[in-house]
Amino acid sequence: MATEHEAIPAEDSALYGHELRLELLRLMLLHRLTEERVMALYRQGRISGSVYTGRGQEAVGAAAGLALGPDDVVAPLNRELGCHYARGVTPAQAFGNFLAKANGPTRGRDGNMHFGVPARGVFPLVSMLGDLCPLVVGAALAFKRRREPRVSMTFWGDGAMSVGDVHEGLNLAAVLHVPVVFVLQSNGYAYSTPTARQMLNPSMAERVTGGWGIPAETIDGTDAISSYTAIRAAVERARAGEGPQAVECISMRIDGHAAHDDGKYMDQDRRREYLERRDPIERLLARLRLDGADDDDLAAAQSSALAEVNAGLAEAESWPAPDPATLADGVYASPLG
Amino acid sequence: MATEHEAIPAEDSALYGHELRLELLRLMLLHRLTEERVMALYRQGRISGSVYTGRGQEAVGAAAGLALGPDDVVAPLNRELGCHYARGVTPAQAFGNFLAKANGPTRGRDGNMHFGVPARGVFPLVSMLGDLCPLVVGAALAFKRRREPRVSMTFWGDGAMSVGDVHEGLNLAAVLHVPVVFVLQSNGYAYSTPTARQMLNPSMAERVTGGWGIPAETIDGTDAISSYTAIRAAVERARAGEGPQAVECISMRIDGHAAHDDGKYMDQDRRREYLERRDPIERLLARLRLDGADDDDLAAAQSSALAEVNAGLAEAESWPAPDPATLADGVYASPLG
Amino acid sequence: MAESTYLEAIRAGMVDAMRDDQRVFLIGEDVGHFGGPFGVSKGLIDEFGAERVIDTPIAEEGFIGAAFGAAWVGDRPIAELQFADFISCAFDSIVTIGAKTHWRSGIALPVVIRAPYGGGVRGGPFHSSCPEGFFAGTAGLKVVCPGTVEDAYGLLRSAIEDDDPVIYFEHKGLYRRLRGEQPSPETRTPIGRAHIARSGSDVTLIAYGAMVELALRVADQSTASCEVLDLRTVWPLDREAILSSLARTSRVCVLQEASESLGVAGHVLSLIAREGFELLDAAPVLVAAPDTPVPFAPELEDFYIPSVERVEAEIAGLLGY
Amino acid sequence: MAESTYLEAIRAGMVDAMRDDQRVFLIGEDVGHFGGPFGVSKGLIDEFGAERVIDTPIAEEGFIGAAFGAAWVGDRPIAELQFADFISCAFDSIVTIGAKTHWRSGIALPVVIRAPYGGGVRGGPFHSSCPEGFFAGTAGLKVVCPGTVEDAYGLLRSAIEDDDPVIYFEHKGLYRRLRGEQPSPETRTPIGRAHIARSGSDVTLIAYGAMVELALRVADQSTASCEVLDLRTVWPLDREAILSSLARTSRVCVLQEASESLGVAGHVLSLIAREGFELLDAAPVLVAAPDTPVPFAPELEDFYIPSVERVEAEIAGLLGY
Ligand SMILES: Cc1ncc(C[n+]2csc(CCOP(=O)(O)OP(=O)(O)O)c2C)c(N)n1
Ligand SMILES: Cc1ncc(C[n+]2csc(CCOP(=O)(O)OP(=O)(O)O)c2C)c(N)n1
Ligand SMILES: [Mg+2]
Ligand SMILES: [Mg+2]
Repeated sequence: MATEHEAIPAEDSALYGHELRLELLRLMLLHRLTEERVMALYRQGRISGSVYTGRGQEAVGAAAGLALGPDDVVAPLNRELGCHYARGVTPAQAFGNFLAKANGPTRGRDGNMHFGVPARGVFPLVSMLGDLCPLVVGAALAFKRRREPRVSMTFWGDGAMSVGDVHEGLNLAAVLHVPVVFVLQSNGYAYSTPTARQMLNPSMAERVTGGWGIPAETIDGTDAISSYTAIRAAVERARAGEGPQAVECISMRIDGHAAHDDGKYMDQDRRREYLERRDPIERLLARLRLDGADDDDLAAAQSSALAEVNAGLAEAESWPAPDPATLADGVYASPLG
Repeated sequence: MATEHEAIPAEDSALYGHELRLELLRLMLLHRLTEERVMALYRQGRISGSVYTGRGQEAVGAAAGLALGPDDVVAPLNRELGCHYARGVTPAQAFGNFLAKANGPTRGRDGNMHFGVPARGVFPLVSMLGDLCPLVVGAALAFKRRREPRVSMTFWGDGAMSVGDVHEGLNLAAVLHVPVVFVLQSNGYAYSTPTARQMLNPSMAERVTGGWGIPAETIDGTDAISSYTAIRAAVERARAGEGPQAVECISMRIDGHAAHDDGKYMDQDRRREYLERRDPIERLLARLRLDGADDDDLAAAQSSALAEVNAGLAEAESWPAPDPATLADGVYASPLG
Repeated sequence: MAESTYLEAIRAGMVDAMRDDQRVFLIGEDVGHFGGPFGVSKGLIDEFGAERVIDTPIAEEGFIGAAFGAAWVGDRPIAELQFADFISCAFDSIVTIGAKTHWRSGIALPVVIRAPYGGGVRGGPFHSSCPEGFFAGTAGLKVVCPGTVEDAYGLLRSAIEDDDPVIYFEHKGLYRRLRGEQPSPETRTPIGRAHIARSGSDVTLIAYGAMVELALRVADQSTASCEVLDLRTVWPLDREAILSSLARTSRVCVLQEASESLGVAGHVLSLIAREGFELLDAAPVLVAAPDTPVPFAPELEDFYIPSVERVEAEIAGLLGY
Repeated sequence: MAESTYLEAIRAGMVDAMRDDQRVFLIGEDVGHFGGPFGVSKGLIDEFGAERVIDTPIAEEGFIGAAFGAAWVGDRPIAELQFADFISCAFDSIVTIGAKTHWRSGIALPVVIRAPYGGGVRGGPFHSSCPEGFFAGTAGLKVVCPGTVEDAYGLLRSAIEDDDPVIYFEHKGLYRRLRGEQPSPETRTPIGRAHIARSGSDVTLIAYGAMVELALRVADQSTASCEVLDLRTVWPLDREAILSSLARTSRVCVLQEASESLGVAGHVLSLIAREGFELLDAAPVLVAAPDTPVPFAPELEDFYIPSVERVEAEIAGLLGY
């Protein structure tokens, strides 16, 4: 079954050493395994609210996170857990948010992927799609005016592309010529709405270039290595003063929109194609095998990722629930007398 | 002096009979003469608030208004008084709004160009730039779903192009494929901000096509006849079911942003060029003369426009001021209990 | 007589209105074959087709602005938000075009904005809020919050027939929990009129939305004779109904799910302070959520949302007066 | 000692803050060489350059969102709106990111949003409004409305130094009309603290913004001893100051330029109803604009905006009690 997956092209892979490829693998595995755990906990009724997964898109978040430098900042959305991990966010922190624990990144105040870790330069997702676009443009503006060689990044999907804030942010970025990178997740659907019903020309890269004058490349979002190559290059162009950059990553949302959604409205042939032949983890594993990686090493990578996830879950489960008496703490950063 | 103005190309003009050309002339004259009166009244302190003129852009509003059919609807901005006039709005109604009279279209509740005349299918301008774009898209959606052969239209400038609502409206129009026409007024400035500081690629037509997939033509906005040809064609394409259309009209805002603004930040050479060689009224007059129009006829057109404006002002001045006792009338269309 | 949930009553209200009036259509995100995030519009597209059940791209300001445009030319659109929280994205169009157009120019804009709101569903800060207070107080808008199955239907039908923009806040927590007799197609709940859900003589409990259920539960259990006034329309307020209930009980407790300083309690208490002062034997009290966003953790949200115990304690205070 | 207008005090507040702290910059539309529609930022670009006085395209939600982003990475931006009315276009970013981020994640967002507001300038419905009420009540935001030259400077300096988002409503009508001693660079007005602008014993006039001037005029002319309480910060309210003034006078008239059901009077009266009930000898009264948009015609606007006469009539009623 795994073997059926199309291996990542050899020439791309050859650009990098084994370490980077293993790191991409590790991040994707952490992402996949965390979400599998989260779904199981959700079905057991131990996680409230809803659960959104990035299944089938793990390559993008991992590659984007690794493409950033230590002082860069990012505002991920909810299909990019691997980006959090690349920044040094821990599985315990992720589980702590899903489980609404007092020691989690939002102290139980927000749930699922709605969290950030300030110390890691990660801004917490807000649900209102589009809002994070002007936000990261502003961070990039600050870097530019302070002459700091730093870059900001955010992500959005084919659905969020329609929101007015995205237009305002893209145009500000272009006119102010700031070091920001936009990673566009073209995964076929916005909730139940296919990309073709979200925009007339489904190429977000063409739209971003034609509408706002921002250079944009389209790449295969199931290929962790070419995703890394393209996003890394965009980050470095931005850092070098070439202004805003965009990378459109084509993939498919394998699961429904969220845990409650079976996605039966989806194109099931395309879904099967991505599930059985274009799984980003399997595609990288296939490449590593063809490049002669030792099966034991690959097995070890998977079991250590699993161990890391299990340890994180165990730690998060040991944390207390938040104390209602603390609910109003921190409404203000400068409390009033 | 008038003779220095570049006549409108003969071939464009030859497409139409004398009546249409005279009607364009009449509308532009009414627009120009009304605003000259309004500025004078403002300087005398008889008009409150502020005054925005369309000087140098008269061709666009007149052409766009004439391009619409009787059942079409339009939401003009504040450089398009000629569009109101083309729809049958009277000078008395315009003056009645500037002078805040009880019989004016907003009964003194709003001022300057902030008025509409429902009976003429004209929606009242709201200041929040961008808001009118989704609005006219919705009107077009209604026409489409009711299978009525009607078109809606609005205008916006190089500044309003940056507002999120414009993005949402353009994308909705494209995806829903509705009969709407967007007339883009590229007049060089947004308040004090030149177009080049408002967007990276100053061609709004290229942006609208590249970003949203909406066909867009760029024309000379000081040429009333080619403006009419292009906008009329766009209206008929929309009516024929070809979806949203855009026409970008290049001109220059001759006056400052508003009465209080001397526009000294403007490119004075370009301003002089437009003032002395590209005045839309003078350009049409020059063409009419070259086509052998009788000077007496042209003089008559001007004096009758002046008479119409003076009569409108006199009528509006005869109207009473609004009665404060009526202030709360009409807050609700269905008043409570 | 057939039974109906609150959610089914909303769906029936849309279906009956769309059958009665060709000008009525539904517009929003995923409202078509998917039926919206809560399935409220499930099946509508099968009966009415894609021209009257219109899926849009993600653009709240855009499709609500478009709804106003369709209303301008004679339609009566229903615009559905996926969650009321996202009404912040359409705020400008609602207060600028929706609220001011008729007063400025006499153009009526009969648009109903359906906004699924409220907590108790573990939605966290962005999927649980009660934003009605952002609009209550704005001249030209009407805001309704049905708290019963009958009003879910009756207020929706009245809102669709009303010539003004009406924001219809439907409570997510009541969708399937609240059951009642299936409203008849003639059912209309007058906009602007509160309703005495329970009459009593010791204290008036003023509530709306999900708090009506809570107030009735308190009234059932209480040794005091509680009058429950269901506001139904939270803007503009039914001044007479509020003051005449106070005249009867001379004690009042205002219940609100929204945080203390949002919602409509401020308007109600401001009215009571100015016009009900002499009617009262005790200072009016308020039971509302604290002034924070809606928390996600069950331990926090259960503390956050007003409870029977908190209302009972306030009533005890009022009567011990 | 040198004199300053209200407008000059705002400009001086920006200049001094930008001199003292490199993290402070100004962003908005036409704020650079043009100096903004009212010239408030005139000259700043000459001293601080285009990297600290940043012109943007027309995108309120965009540049305010960008200001929050700059604050996230350590800057302290001042975002200028051309007219407060356009804050409706940035509503989502303010209540979603501005208000909730610190509570959710501990990231402070020190942004000051300068919003020129208020009527009497013949601006009509879209250039005269008082939108402070849309934000008063939202946890995580702070809202200030200076009513004096000293507070124009002192509240701006304090707002810039505050770690929370502060919406600073500067009154267009006071820009050049209000003159006073030029505030010293040390001047700070504490956020969250009201100020007794005039002490008195018969009645408390609670006011903010341009209504402070009106209240003082009434106090000067009145035969009654009027205490004028200038709220200065309209959200969160200074509870103690309001209640202790009521304890002294036991009569209160709330003044508000905003229409009756917007603004902050509802919050003040709600507080008074719940916590000041026993302090009062008479029902509190409100003088505010009617619940309509701001009209353009001078005849209408002069009737619309609260007047000395209306306040005097209410005071007479209160004392005739
Ligand atoms: C402003 C706004 N409107 C609606 C929603 C509800 N919503 C959440 S995710 C989603 C679909 C987003 O699609 P896309 O941007 O393609 O991201 P994907 O889910 O495919 O990763 C919608 C409609 C929202 N969160 N914000
Ligand atoms: C949302 C919004 N922001 C700011 C303004 C203030 N404003 C009024 S007109 C204008 C410039 C508009 O430029 P453009 O769209 O090019 O139109 P033009 O004045 O050139 O006709 C600005 C900034 C506004 N009316 N609305
Ligand atoms: Mg998608
Ligand atoms: Mg312009």
